[in-house]
Amino acid sequence: MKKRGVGIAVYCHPTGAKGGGDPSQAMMRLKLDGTLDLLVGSVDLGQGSNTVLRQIAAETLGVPLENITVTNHDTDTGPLCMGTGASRVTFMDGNAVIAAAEDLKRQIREWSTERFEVAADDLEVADNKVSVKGNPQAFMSFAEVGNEMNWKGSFPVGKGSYCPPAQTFDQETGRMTQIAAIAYAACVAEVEVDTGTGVVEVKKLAQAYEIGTGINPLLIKAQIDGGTMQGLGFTLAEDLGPNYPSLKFAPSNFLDYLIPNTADVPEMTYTTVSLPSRGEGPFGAKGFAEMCSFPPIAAIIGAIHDAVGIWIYDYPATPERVLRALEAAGTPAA
Amino acid sequence: MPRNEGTTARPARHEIRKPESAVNVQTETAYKYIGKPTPRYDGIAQVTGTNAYVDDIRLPGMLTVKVLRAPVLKANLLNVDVSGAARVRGVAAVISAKDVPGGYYGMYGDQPVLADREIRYKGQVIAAVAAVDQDAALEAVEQIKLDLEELPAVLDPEEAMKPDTPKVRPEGNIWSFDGGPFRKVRLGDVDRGFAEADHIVEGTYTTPMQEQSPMETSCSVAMVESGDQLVIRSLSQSPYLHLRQLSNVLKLPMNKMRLVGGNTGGAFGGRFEIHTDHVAGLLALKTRKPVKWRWTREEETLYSTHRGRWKFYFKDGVKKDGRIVARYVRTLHDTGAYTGMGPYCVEKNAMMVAGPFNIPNIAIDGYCVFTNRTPSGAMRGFGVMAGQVCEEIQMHRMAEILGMDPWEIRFVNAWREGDMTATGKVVDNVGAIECMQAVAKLAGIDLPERLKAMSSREKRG
Amino acid sequence: MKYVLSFTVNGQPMETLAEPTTSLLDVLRDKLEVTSPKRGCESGDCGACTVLVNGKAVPSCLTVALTVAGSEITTVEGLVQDGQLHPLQRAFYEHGATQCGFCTCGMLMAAKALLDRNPSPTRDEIVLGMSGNLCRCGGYVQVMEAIEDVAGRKYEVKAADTRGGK
Amino acid sequence: MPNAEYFATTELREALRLLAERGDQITVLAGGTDLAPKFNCRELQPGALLYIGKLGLNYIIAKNGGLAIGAATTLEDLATSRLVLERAPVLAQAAAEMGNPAIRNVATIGGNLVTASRAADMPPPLLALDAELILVSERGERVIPIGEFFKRAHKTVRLSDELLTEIRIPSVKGQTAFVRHGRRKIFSCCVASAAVRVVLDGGKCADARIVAGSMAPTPVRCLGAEGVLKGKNLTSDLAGEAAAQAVGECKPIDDERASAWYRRRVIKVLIERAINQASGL
Repeated sequence: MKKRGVGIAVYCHPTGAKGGGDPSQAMMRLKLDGTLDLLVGSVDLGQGSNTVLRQIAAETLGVPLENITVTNHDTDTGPLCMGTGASRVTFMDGNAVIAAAEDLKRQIREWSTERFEVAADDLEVADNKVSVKGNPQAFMSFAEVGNEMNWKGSFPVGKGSYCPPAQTFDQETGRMTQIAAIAYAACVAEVEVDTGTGVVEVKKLAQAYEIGTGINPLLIKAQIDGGTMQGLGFTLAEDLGPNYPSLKFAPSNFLDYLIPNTADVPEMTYTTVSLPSRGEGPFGAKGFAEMCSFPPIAAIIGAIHDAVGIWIYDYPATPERVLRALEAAGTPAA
Repeated sequence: MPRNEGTTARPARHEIRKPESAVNVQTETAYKYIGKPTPRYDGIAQVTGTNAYVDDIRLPGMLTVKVLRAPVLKANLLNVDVSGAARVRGVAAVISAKDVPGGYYGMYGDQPVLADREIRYKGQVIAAVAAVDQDAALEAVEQIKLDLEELPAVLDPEEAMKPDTPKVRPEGNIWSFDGGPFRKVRLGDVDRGFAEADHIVEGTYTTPMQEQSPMETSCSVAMVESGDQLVIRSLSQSPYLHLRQLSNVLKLPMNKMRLVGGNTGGAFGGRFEIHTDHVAGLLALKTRKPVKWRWTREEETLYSTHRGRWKFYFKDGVKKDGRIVARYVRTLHDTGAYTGMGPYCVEKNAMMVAGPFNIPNIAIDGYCVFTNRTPSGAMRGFGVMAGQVCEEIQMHRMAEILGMDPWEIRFVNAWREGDMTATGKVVDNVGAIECMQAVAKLAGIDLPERLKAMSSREKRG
Repeated sequence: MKYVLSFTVNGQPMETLAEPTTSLLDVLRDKLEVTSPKRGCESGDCGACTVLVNGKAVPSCLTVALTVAGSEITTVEGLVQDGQLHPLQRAFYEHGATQCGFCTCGMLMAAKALLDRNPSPTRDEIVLGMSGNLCRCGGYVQVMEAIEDVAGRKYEVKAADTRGGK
Repeated sequence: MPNAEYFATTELREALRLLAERGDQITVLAGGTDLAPKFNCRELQPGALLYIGKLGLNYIIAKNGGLAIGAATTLEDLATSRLVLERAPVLAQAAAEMGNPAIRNVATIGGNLVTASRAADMPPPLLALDAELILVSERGERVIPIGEFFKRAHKTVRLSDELLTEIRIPSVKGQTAFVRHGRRKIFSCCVASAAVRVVLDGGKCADARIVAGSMAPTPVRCLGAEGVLKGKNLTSDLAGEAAAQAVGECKPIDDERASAWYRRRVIKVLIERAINQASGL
């Protein structure tokens, strides 16, 4: 027999490392032809950090996206990054990239004062050029600026760093107030429970995220889709210790350790929520990548309860655990 | 999905969904690039198969690595005899603990590269071979002889906490936070809160060990360049932390090492620990040849760090109207045989385990316990995920016990601007209520007007 | 004992030596430097090594190399024609159907086999056709949307350029 | 060090000669889906491989109202063959539900039978269809009812000089159903499966086959459960009674995929569902 149920859950997730003190640096170098190298220390693990940081750099500096090359993960040339994790790269590296771009803009403006015979504050860097405020005819393209600055003795490299202050837990109260932007999510899950086999099929997921400003909708969707699938695996199937604590039957391959595939994708919808004020992230962005795997989990467990009246306390909610709980509740398999 | 037998009828085609329509992301029109669905920077390289992953690197004279792993959970390692292995044709180098020049690796610096005197978990690496090909390397590994004295192992964290249980590590089976056995968080007065409560709701939950399962298994290519610089093509998601750890293990200054990477076939936290860089580096230094060590899927699944297992005991004091007035959480994290990221996870868990809810009285005891399991590590949302999941299920159960709608209890307690986390952080830019309202709308659930009208910006009166 | 293996890889006749127990995956990657098929599990459980043998998708790690003597092998390296991306490559790029990209080449070959046989598959048929290709980044929705998009544009191997990207 | 020999003859006679001469050293290779992972991790290092993919054993033909299927026929061919869909739909369904499209393109029906895994997907429907297996050697031909083919897990009655060349499915009466449970909706190893054939005479069950897969070292034909159905009016209640009887005939084990406890419960449900489905209840 198949029974349907609905469940909900709400979550919050902080950006960055526990207790702060996790630095990120960025460098932007203006080249002879006006194109730029963006150097960061974070790693593109698939989440798309290079793409996002390039967008942030292009926006801040006012240059075309394709004029920026991103180089990451070479410890000889790359700047420092505490690590690509804890949902921190868009936020911490992003802020460092903004600082580097602003630094480069400042250098360009200061260098250009002589050329235009105005104060640095009267110059603006935008649209791939430096120009005199209020006099758009007086400008130099980035190609000219890059050529001249480099050949005439300057080294146009913008540097930026960002590091939230470090804090330790208070020994007695555990007080810890260093928590960077907190993102939010909520989920409604609809499941179908087969009371004969204990199989739970997730039919529909609706999710809402509050992540500050979204930098790249394509990558946000990828994080939500992908995180959701990892969350589904966690909820219903994945367990390295199925006979915990015994090591018996520990899975060692993808035949026994089952991660979700295309057939496990439920009908999914999302929306994002906009708040009137934004925090300290780049353009108001919050870190949220990790959180994408949370929302379905408790919503599914709640939905199982709604469908067949049982609570599962040990996860994943495997068919066997569901059947055992049904049997304990006096519902034999059918 | 069973196929339709003997019929060629096809269900109607799905409507083609455009990429931008499926997710409604708030975008700012003022920006040129921010908020725009820009395709991936490396997207063309990915779809043409031209972006090189570490295993795609082939260098002239490159050696292959295979290792001997511990056959038991816990043992004294009396002797490792590699002489037979070194004699196998095609073997360039065999290393064991005595060949490691420096100290330990890991976020808390307690893990030996190659097991030295003791084995703490099954699969721990004891010795490594670099050879001309996989078959020679495997044959050599078979020739390594071990002299072991097997010892009783501990697998269950509750068991591990008992005083007479064998010690996983000399310092004991419980991590010390500020000299105490657990990370202590105290907000308000929980005892008074429980006394005020109309109901006490308890619940115990466990979450599994989850493997990050990146599609690319751990892999390093190490070589010595420019005479004396060790270059490692790495999957690391924290190259600088790893550079520091490698510097300690290899006794090389940081300018004599260079980690190169940036193209990783998935990580999800699994690349926060060094898995292959250290051994590949040691063998490259020893042989002065390029060396590749790639794990099999079996090694990745069984012996890489994973999301550690958690156990949570919740005790909530709640009023009839749904207000939670006190919450006690005892968390137990099985960090495995070495520290890994265990204490970090327990502390981060303590920060968020009470969820996005305003609870005036909170007590949390967070334990990090050692067992003879593969060390745990980081995985997506490490520390936060397991705790909040169980917390949300506890919320659901509490609503049931109160005879309250599961939405209602969350709205009643959800953070407002100016509310406080368990560790005393005053929150701003709060969006829990707004997310619930939005998701209800999306799912076609008509919430009561009262809940629809709520806002995180209305401070708690 | 090594045996001569003659076959065609992406239209090029190839000849190499292989042991009887060597997989097609190992021959492609280690001998011929065709590295788009990836080693994800070496036991047929992940699909990252999917290639076409005479137009059919097969897991190259489960295929004993010598058994494909005389066959035509197609990998992602063979999808780009005259500098033009295959419509599937273009759609994967535009839809953000790649994340870490490790499964992508296997996905593209499985998708090509699917569309070659059935140019306008339903969502259920796509689910089935791609069920052997695991993606831990979990981007199945975008992969399926990309395939649907190609199917909707009337699948044919031409009309695409390599715009965008680096 | 690997030093295997490789034979890929197109002549059955030549293959049988090789098996007669040195069958005990030869590993027969068909699709390779079971062998290749063992080669890849060096768990298996055979002295010689005999590839049978070129022997012309990839065929599905109509024969005596039933089917003759070459041992090297791929699962994809089985799953999509109009003949199989018409005459042995449970077999087509079982083939379609096994593995994934790429694996089905290489895995063969013969390989699935000879490997004799506990979790094999082909045996239950073939048992329900009273299939016979043809083993050929230089000494001649043996026709083995599939029920007598499996000795224990990974062990069959095939002798080292014999080759499984054909699977014959006789013309059988009745309606069939196959219900399978794996840990993932699509593409997973079988945890338990049920193949059922019922021959109805009016509302009465004239004959029945009830087979449980992955429930013992070899597929289990549940004779007791068949007895419950035979001669009676087929109702849902009777199906449940037969399924309960079948559970007692199985000997499930705990393994990586499920516990014996779970298998016992789920096989009852699967058999009940299969009987209901086959008899249109």
